[in-house]
Amino acid sequence: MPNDTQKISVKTTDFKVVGTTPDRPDGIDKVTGRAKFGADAYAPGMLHAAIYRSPHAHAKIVKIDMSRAGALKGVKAVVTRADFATGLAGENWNILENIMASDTALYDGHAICAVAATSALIARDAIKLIDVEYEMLPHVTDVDKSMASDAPVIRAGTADKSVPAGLGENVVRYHESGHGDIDAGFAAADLVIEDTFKTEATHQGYIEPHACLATLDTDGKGEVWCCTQGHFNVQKVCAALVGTETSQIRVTASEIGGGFGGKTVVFIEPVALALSRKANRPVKLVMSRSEVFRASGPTASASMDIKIGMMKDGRMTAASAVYRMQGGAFPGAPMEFTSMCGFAPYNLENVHQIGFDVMTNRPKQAAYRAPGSPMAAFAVESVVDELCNELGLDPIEVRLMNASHEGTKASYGPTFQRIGLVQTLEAAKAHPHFTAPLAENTGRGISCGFWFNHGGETSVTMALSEDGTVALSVGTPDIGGSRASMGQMAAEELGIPYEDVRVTIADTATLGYNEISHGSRVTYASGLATIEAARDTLKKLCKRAAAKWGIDEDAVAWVDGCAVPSGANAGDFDPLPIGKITRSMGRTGGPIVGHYEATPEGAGVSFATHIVDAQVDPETGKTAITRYTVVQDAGKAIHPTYVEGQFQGGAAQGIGWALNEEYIYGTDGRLQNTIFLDYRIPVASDLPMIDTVIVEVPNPGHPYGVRGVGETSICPPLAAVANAVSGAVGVRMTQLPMTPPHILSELGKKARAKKGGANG
Amino acid sequence: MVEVNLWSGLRSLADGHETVDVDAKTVGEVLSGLIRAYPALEDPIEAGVSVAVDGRIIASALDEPVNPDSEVFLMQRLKGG
Amino acid sequence: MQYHTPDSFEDAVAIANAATGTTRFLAGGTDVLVQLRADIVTPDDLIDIKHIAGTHDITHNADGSWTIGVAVTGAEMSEHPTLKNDWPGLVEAMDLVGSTQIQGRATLVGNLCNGSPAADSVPAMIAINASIDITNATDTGTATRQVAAADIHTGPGKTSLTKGDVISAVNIPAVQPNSGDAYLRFIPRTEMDIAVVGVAVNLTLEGDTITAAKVVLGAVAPSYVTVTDAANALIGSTLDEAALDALATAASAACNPIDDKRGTIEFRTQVSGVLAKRAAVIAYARAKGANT
Amino acid sequence: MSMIHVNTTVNGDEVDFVCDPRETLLDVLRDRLSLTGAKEGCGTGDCGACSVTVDDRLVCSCLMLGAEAEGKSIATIEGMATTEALDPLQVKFIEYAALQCGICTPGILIATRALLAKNPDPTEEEVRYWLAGNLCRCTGYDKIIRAVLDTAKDLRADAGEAR
Repeated sequence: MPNDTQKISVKTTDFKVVGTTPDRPDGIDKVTGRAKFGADAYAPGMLHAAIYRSPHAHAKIVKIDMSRAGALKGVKAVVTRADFATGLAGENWNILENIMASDTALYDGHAICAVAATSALIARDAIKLIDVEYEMLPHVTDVDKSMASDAPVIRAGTADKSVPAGLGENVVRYHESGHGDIDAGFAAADLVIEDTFKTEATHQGYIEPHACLATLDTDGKGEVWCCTQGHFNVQKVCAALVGTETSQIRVTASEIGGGFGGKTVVFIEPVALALSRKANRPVKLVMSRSEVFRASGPTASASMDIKIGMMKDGRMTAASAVYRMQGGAFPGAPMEFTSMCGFAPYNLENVHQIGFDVMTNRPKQAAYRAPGSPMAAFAVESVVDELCNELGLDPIEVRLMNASHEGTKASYGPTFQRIGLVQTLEAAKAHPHFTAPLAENTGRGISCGFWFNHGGETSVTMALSEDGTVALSVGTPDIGGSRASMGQMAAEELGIPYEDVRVTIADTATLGYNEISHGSRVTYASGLATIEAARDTLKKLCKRAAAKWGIDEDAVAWVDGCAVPSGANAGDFDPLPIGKITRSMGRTGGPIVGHYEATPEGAGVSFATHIVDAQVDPETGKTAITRYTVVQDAGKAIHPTYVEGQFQGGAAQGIGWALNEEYIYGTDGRLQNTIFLDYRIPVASDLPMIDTVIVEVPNPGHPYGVRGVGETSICPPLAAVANAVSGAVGVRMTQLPMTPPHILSELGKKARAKKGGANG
Repeated sequence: MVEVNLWSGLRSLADGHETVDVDAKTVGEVLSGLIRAYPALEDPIEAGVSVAVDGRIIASALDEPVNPDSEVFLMQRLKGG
Repeated sequence: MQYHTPDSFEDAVAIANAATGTTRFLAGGTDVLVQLRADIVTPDDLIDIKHIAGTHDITHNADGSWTIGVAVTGAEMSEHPTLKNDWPGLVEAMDLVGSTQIQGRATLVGNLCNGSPAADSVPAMIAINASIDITNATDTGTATRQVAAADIHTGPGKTSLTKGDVISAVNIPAVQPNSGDAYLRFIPRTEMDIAVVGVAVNLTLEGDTITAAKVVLGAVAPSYVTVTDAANALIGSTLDEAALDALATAASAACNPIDDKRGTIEFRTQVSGVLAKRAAVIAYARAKGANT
Repeated sequence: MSMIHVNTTVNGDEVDFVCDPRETLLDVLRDRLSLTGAKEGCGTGDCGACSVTVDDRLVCSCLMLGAEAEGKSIATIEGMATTEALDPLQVKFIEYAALQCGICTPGILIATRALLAKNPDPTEEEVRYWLAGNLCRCTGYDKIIRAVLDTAKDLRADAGEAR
């Protein structure tokens, strides 16, 4: 199969369905309230669960007394860590430790025990009756402080072999990459700028809290309904954590109310299963919003040193970076991706980057849309902007001069295949936004961004109905309209109307393994799998036609939804439409089902260039985003409207990250902003319309040239907004978020420095 | 022989080498050759790696061909959002 | 939790006085329900006052004053055809509380009694000398006393209300000729935040000269601050640059804020001066008859 | 804990239920009446996913007690489409891709319908401020705002023709 895949020629023109914008198959369900999300499920006899969470940042659990809670009328089961599997190792141990503490509470919100009761109110009341005795331990939540030699140790001995000697116990993984001679490169530069940047942790902020409904019988068979980006992963993890066989747990993915990486992780499903096993009843478990903020997986926070050398004409001579990434109380901060992405847009002869994965007393970080990349882009693109300012150069021309292209040795090692960075820069340059006049107190920021694209295990089944319509089963939860794009690709291949394809997100008992919907992989990998399954189906259809006509199957081709004789000696037969073949399939060999199971190879990478105007009130430090343009390479846009939606959504999230979103920890190590009132994601009145330009430079690894688009859109905005704000206020902003108090404080420093300078 | 570039975290498992030469005609032979040369590499390779062959990211196809002059990088498997 | 729906203030007072545990009154519920859902406060007795006659009414009295029922929502205040002509600052302050949905439920009295020093409508009420009717039991039945809006809030989470006190109306004075009020707040987003700084200004003019002024700050101290120096900076002026600067200086000097997740001491102090100037400009224009 | 018996009207139908006094209207709609179209995104009135109208007034159903529904008329997303057709807003939201995950969509549709009932010709700014209490994390709001403005335009044109 991989060799077949490699041979696939990329089709970029003459599409009939691909590139159009049909209504999504789940549209009516979602506008009528009928769509069933995680918390919308019900089962007869269902109990409601609640989780008791640590109020402390770091504390030894001396004693858990659940006797009062267990005695409350209506409480049917209680669980602690003792009710889960033992003997786990590696990441499964990390996951279990994160969702149910063993002997130490590692962060504010860390789960310690849980109850199931006949109503949600009783479950909540029971939580208030749980008595836990703690022995307080010193805590640390800041990445730089956690790296210090005197920092409280989160878990000694966690570091892997990659970590050089002499670093603190909380540094648990290390990355280093690059090529060339950076010292020589910096020495050759006309100007070298070096600066330090910080970003706070943010949250994916999906509107739907984690929710599940689970049943685990005494014979080890279980059912889980949950909102997840990857139900096959939930199946695997749940089975391990509750101690049963993977195939005995059937997981159905509900509609998912946003994920952005945050629902690639398992938090509550094993807890509901363990409670169900004890109560012998179905258990529903829904996180509250404050639980989501305290105890799901926010991003890493970052502390970064960037150094770039440039010639007067704008040519970069060398670049180096150190990324210190805080990932909570477990290993996993995405520092290797931060390191790999930062300088990826640039064709550098001399480049070097180091990443540290640092543990603190915070929740275990999770992926958030291009995990690790936006922070790197913020730091790197800020220095590029500053170099352009200092040297009086145009920010797009400088980026064009240094842009990575096909054949460039990437900053992280391999050589780029065909990529579209230059095209996004050219499109940005040509966009009217780039040359529009600027209002008072307004700055314009430019930034590039880079993210990978992922293949991953993928299974797709395509079953034909007797009337020639198609039931397409895919195993990647639809997180943004992917049912539509799958339907389009199926219809394109089969030559049938889009409406004739019904796309279902199949459960774990129905399809082979599917990796999580992450890494911008769905349209790429499930799309490729859908195309391959359709081609498998066509082969079978052609075979039936060949049998009917009594000719060789190689002499049958598929054109516009019909089998036709192909070649000079095939004979003369009328085209046989799909419906005619399927009508008689029971008598001509049985059901016709196409399928594909493999790991697609050849995922492309994707670049974007964003332009933003930000107006800052000089008296209050408040920023308004007044204009925004996203230019991104989609390879091939299957459903252009949904591609635009991904661009706009990523930009909006990046604006929030840049301006107002942050995890705020008190000196007690507790999270202070656990509701949407104080975790400030952009509201409708905060944003302008977001213009989009879809660039299409085909990915050679996909039959239609698709590149994943979901994640790259969040990479440039942090830097683009920071560059715009820095331009507006005349101060380089090196810390995110750029809240009004932060901006006003920088303006005050600038004014005092100016005054001091004038006096001196 | 094919020159395989290791990511930094693997180097301590391969006597500090940044690159390792293995006798291989496919991606599968690259991986098995690495493990033969440095058994400590087995764990991270089993845990999942991607192999970039001339810039093309290969996540699982062990029969993907590799030439003596191919540029080969071992990369950590992607975790996206 | 017992849920009560009295149909008179007398009954509400009786229930409140008979209650032995935690008691809360329910009008819009936009704070009470948040605290209930988060298990911060679960009242033993919850007294819904919306069934009491008159609590939904906005009444323009013969003397020009206004009586606002305790269940009147922000949306009803904004939609009232003439209230905002008299007191635009008050109406816009209430309108800043929360979203459209919150406006459909939230009330002036709830905003006041929640005990936050950052409520938007409270500086506006204090600036226009609003008063509150409080009904409670006496030896001879129930009686209602009038208390200045300024005297209700005493500190974070604290009010001067005592057991059995039921707020039964909000009294808004008649607007004086050539007067204008305004309220501005600072939030990091455009909507949906709690004030980091709030400033209400109420002015009366003779010709171009300010003859009376009141400046009230919110969210910059443990309680609301009526800044006499700021008012004095305005009185006698025509709102020239010097007066505005003196106003800003006085407003900033009156701040006694804290550093918290919403803002810093430095920021609150500086921005209260900025907003005081901006609010004064709007109030002045309104006093001059501008329809802003 | 004594339960409360409540008579009310939901989407034009008379219904009754019993609830704990602590249950919110949202709890009642979802758990007692099986109307799960309104969602709990926050429980604090900050996200708007639970938006319904009560006596034609837009509210967050998470910030109202079930017991308060006595004698009221409640409208939820489940009642938005008529027996014959989707509401024009629903049609336009699908056409414009004004939803990605769809969790905020019921609340935004209910809120938008309330806006257009009050103001058939809103400006972009008015739409944005009206919907500021309805968080959407997927779309960046662009396509939502466009769908609302375009629906309003269509409805005004229809009203003009009707006259």
